[in-house]
Amino acid sequence: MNVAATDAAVHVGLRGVTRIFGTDPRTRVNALGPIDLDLRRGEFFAVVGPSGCGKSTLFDIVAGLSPATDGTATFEGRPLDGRTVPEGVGVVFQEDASFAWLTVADNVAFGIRRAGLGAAEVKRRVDDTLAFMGLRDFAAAYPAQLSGGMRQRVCIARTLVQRPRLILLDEPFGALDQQTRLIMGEELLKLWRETGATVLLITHALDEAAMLADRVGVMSARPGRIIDLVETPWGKDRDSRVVADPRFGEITARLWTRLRDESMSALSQKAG
Amino acid sequence: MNVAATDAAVHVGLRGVTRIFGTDPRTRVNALGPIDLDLRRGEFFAVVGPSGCGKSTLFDIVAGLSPATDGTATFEGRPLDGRTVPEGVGVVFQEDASFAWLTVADNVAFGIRRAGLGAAEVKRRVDDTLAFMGLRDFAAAYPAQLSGGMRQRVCIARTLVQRPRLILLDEPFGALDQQTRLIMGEELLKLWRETGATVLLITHALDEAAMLADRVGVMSARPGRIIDLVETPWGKDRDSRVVADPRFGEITARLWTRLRDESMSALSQKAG
Amino acid sequence: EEIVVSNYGVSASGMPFAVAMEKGFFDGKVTGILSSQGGGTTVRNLLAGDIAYAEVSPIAVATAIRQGAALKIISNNVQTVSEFGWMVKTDSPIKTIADIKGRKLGYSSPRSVSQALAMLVVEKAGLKPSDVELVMTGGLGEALVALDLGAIDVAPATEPLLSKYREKYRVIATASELFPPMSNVVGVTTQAAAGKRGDFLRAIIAGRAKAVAFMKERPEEAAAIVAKVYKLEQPVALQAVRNLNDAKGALPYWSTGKFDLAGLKEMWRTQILVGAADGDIDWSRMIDESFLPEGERVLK
Amino acid sequence: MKRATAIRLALIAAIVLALELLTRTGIIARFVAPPPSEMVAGLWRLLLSGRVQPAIAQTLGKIAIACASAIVVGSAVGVAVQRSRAVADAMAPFFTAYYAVPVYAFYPLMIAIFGVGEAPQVVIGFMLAVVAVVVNTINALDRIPRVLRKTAAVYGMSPLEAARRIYLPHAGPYLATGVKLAVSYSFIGVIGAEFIMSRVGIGHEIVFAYNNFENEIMYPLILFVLLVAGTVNGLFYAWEKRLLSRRSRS
Amino acid sequence: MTSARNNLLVILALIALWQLAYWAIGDLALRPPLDTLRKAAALIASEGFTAHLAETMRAFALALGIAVVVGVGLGFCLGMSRLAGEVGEPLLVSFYSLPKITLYPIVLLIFGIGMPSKIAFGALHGIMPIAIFTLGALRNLPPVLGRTSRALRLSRWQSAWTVLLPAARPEIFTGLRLGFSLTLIGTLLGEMFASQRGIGFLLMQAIGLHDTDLIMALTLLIVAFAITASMALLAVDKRLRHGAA
Ligand SMILES: Nc1ncnc2c1ncn2[C@@H]1O[C@H](COP(=O)(O)OP(=O)(O)OP(=O)(O)O)[C@@H](O)[C@H]1O
Ligand SMILES: Nc1ncnc2c1ncn2[C@@H]1O[C@H](COP(=O)(O)OP(=O)(O)OP(=O)(O)O)[C@@H](O)[C@H]1O
Ligand SMILES: [Mg+2]
Ligand SMILES: [Mg+2]
Repeated sequence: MNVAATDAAVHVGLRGVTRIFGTDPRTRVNALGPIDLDLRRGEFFAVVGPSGCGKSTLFDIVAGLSPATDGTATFEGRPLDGRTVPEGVGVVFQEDASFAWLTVADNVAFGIRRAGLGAAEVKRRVDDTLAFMGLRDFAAAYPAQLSGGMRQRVCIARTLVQRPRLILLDEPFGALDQQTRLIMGEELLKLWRETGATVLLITHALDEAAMLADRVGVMSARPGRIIDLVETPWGKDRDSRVVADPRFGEITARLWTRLRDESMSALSQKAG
Repeated sequence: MNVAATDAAVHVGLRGVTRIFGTDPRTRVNALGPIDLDLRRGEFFAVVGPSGCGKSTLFDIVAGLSPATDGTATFEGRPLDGRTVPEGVGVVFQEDASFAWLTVADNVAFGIRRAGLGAAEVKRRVDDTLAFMGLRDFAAAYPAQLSGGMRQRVCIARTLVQRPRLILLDEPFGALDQQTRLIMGEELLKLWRETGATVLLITHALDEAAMLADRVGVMSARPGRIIDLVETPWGKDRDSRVVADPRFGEITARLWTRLRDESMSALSQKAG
Repeated sequence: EEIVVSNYGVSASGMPFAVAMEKGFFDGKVTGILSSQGGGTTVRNLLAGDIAYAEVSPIAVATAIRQGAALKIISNNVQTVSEFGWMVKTDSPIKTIADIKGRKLGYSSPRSVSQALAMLVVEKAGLKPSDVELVMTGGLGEALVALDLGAIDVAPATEPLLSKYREKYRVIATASELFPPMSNVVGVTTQAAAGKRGDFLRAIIAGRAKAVAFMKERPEEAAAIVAKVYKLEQPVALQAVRNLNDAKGALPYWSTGKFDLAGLKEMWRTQILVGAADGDIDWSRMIDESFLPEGERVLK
Repeated sequence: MKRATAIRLALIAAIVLALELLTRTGIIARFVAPPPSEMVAGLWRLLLSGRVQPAIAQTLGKIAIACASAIVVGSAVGVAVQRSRAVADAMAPFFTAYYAVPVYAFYPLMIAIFGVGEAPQVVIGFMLAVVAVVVNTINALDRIPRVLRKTAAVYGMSPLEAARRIYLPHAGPYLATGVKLAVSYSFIGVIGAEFIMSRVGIGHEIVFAYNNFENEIMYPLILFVLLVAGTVNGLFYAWEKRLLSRRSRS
Repeated sequence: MTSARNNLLVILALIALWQLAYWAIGDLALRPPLDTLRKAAALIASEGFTAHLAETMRAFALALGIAVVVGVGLGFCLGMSRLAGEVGEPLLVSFYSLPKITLYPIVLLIFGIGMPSKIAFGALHGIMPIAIFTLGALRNLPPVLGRTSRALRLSRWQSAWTVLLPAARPEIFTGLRLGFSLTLIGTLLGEMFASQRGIGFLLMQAIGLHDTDLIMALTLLIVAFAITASMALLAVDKRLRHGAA
């Protein structure tokens, strides 16, 4: 089911990746896999799947935040050790992870300042990123003064300013209402176009996945496997107007059908 | 813009309702209205609107949880005083309000036990409600052992067991993923059909509103007013399959168009 | 170099050290006087603090030595309990200790000197222990409050508290009128210091003796010094110094260091009386007179 | 959990062993502290002799009264104060500064108010513990989600009923910190007060032994206090874990 | 602004309560607020008071420094590892239940008489509340902050210093406020065992001579100091919080 790709084009490679939580045979949880998946350099890949299917588990493995129980995961050809996040990977979590004690500008500068960049260079990069994320007027504000969506933008900016080659987002807009989500989605697309980074977006909103991604991976109920890979026909310069395209309805319908059964089975699993 | 209705048919009546927070002229917030709206007895009414437009404020006024600054709000012909929730009104909040220290059965029994019902009657009603909400196997579980969706069902059950004539729901599925939301929506429809209660549902998911409600009220950016009232053509026995109906696309498109402008203006308000 | 004095700045027993310090009688050998809570704490401070000399109650020293502490008693600093007195409210019908029958007599804390003396007062009044109710108050300040409240009828007090409150209450008896000499405070050193620091110890005893003499000769000047160190009004300090100088009895209150074995034994006996001590002890084996002037050595 | 207990016991054993070695080899003089083995033996003998049982009963009784009333009164006051954010904020600095009051300087005042019995010690234990409970109750109630307050309103509950049926049960696990501090402070308060103004009680026995250099009595008694405090804390710790486990996915 | 006014109101209420208590209990063991204030002013102006104050402050400052560093450090050690917390916390809390006076012989043995043991005694009182609050604060931090540290490739030490510490600061500050008061009282207690000057010495003298005026004046000064510090810490915390709820 996985689309083959040449080595150089493969940015993230997963081969037979599984994850089991716990050691006690009675309580252990088969959370993920096996998963075989290649993310191509520069592609926008979205993952959808029922609640609890292992999306965040997969995310953590790709980020290098936790190890696979079996199989191998590589980033730019080098294996991930499951303890360190490699240089070049930027991570945005679902939860608000902005630093409440720092201004927006300091939040954004946090990572690159540590990396030892000169003050002028830090300032230049931070200003650019803030402008790009529409946060310029809030450089001196503290996160508590911002709305939830703006705080999430701060977290994204803090990641982007490091110029990651791989951007990982775990339901970054989960806390926002649908309308705001779509607007944020457009910004994300703009960003992706301008940086040329590879993006892995985990979401539970099917329309979001259909509109933003080049390819959408559909995961099964736990233990999550990729049960469908849907390629979208949009060009690089797409925006939220694709929702008017009749093919958009087709794609979401396909995703929805695939998921309805999986969701049902996930719900009954939870009950079990 | 409001559809007139005869007195007996009017379950909740709002006339010129506004809400202003704060007294200091420099900091006070015009949060709502003026709103003129009648909820008909037995109808399923949904409210959509951009973030921060005053949906929850409206909700609190209808529930009797907070007073209108101006105008009058009535429930079954009697004015709401803004301090007491009248008998016959059931309220479900967006947030998880299950009692973590009680089992599911005790959670559901909480209200009717307080009202002094006999033990046998309490048990019968609780068992019925749990069965109806698909929670029978979890009567002895504590909320923490349930998924977010199931906990929300516990809160709904706790409200339903009191047999309210008016059910108010403020984004009750906000915490759930889209697939699970739709399944929950179907259960809600079933419930509405069986009890004949009036339902007021606040949501930010347009498809949810379009699928579930008889009428959808669209609110403007703050101070929220009803800028559109959309009647749906579905019969009482509808379910999630209506999403396949071409009229469904029309309705959501109309809602989306109305809201996009409002969302934009709400977002810029937040930034200000 | 510092020395430790129990309840310095509070209890009358330490007054000579204030005078000696102020008048330079220690020839600059003592740089500071640490005030320590009495009894066990003073002994512990002496042992753990690398200190050569402490003034403390003989009971604490004897108990410590019995438990294996390497200490030597080198001077007998206070030979009577004259600082004690008993007070009643001014309007009280109690005139003498004979009137305490059926009354409540206060003491500070269990197994303390004040408890022992309270029992002796009852004995002295010719009463049975059951004739008087002994009430514990926790402390001497607390006893005065209890007296005011009527929780007790007779409160014990010590100098300079006694002088301070002489106006407010009426003194019905002082210890010096009632009891034979009892050695209440001694000077001690560690065995290690006794071996090496002889000159220092001799200087302290000599300086203190000089101060005791000075207090007798020049009570006003002494009282001025005491008033400053003890944060007292000058008249109160003077009254306290005078009372203790002039207390009647076989021995003076402040001794120059000379031992009174009978007084030590008497003190031990009172402790047995209140159940704070048991058995006999041999004081002479704990005493080292070699730091006293030749003429003052009475045991050998 | 099991592993933690095992490590904890091992740690205690290691400390005891180290003390045993230090005292046996004389690095710590026997006059200062006897070996732990002798402390345990001493405690055993002391308990067998029956001499200290009344003292123990007295003290534990006083601690129980002080602690229980601190918890009851403290949570009530906490609930009352927390109802107004402004009041709670205004009182915050005073609650913590309260612990700087030199209580022992006010024994005369205690006597003036509570007389010369055993009551002042209970009061001192209570006074130390109650503020910790108040502060913690406020902290715990601050965490109550707004939705639960609204839920109370939906049921038309009076403030009292809401506190009893919703706020306090919800805050239960978070109140545990306050309860733990209340236990600590009632121990400290009651025993500390007994040092100075009691005829009976563990505190009195300890201070008497202290002054008489009876280490073979003093240390066993301190050990006993530690054991009792440890047991009580352990019970509360277990209770807290049970409350929390109900509220988390295992 | 309003918080300052409210604080003032509380102070006025406390003073009123004090005056009422005085009227109820009388002169026995209490002095009225005004007299005490006068006495306190006289005490501050009195000769030698600065020497006493300096002595206590030196010990207190050091004790507080130690209590903060050790308390926060201990809290971090136990708070950053679940296992360490489970092992250590019950031990800490039980040990804390012990009246500190019982530890005097041991402190004396280790630190000797004078300044070092005074400092140790003060620190001993303050460490535990600071550690307990730090531990609790870390335990309640959202896990996403730890994950963010890792995503930013911070070392354990960098994460503790640049992320966890600032994030846990509000609760740590509560611990610090409590620790401040307890360290202060601990230092004074230490001075009461053995000293030749210091506020604790003055207090001991006042108790011994049943000098209620002096007791009240000293207590007023001590408590006023603690309240000021507590307010200052609250204000600093508030400023650092930048309008967060
Ligand atoms: N540390 C863990 N220990 C045990 N089980 C775990 C752990 N982390 C996750 N799981 C389990 O693994 C499964 C997958 O979890 P995961 O968080 O990856 O799901 P998800 O797809 O991200 O769900 P959601 O959409 O709700 O975020 C779940 O059943 C979860 O309970
Ligand atoms: N107690 C209050 N005091 C001051 N302003 C308030 C208060 N409650 C709400 N507001 C303001 O009133 C406006 C409407 O709030 P409300 O919660 O009703 O919005 P909403 O439509 O429910 O938003 P959301 O979709 O985010 O839930 C917001 O701007 C909010 O900041
Ligand atoms: Mg997830
Ligand atoms: Mg809302």
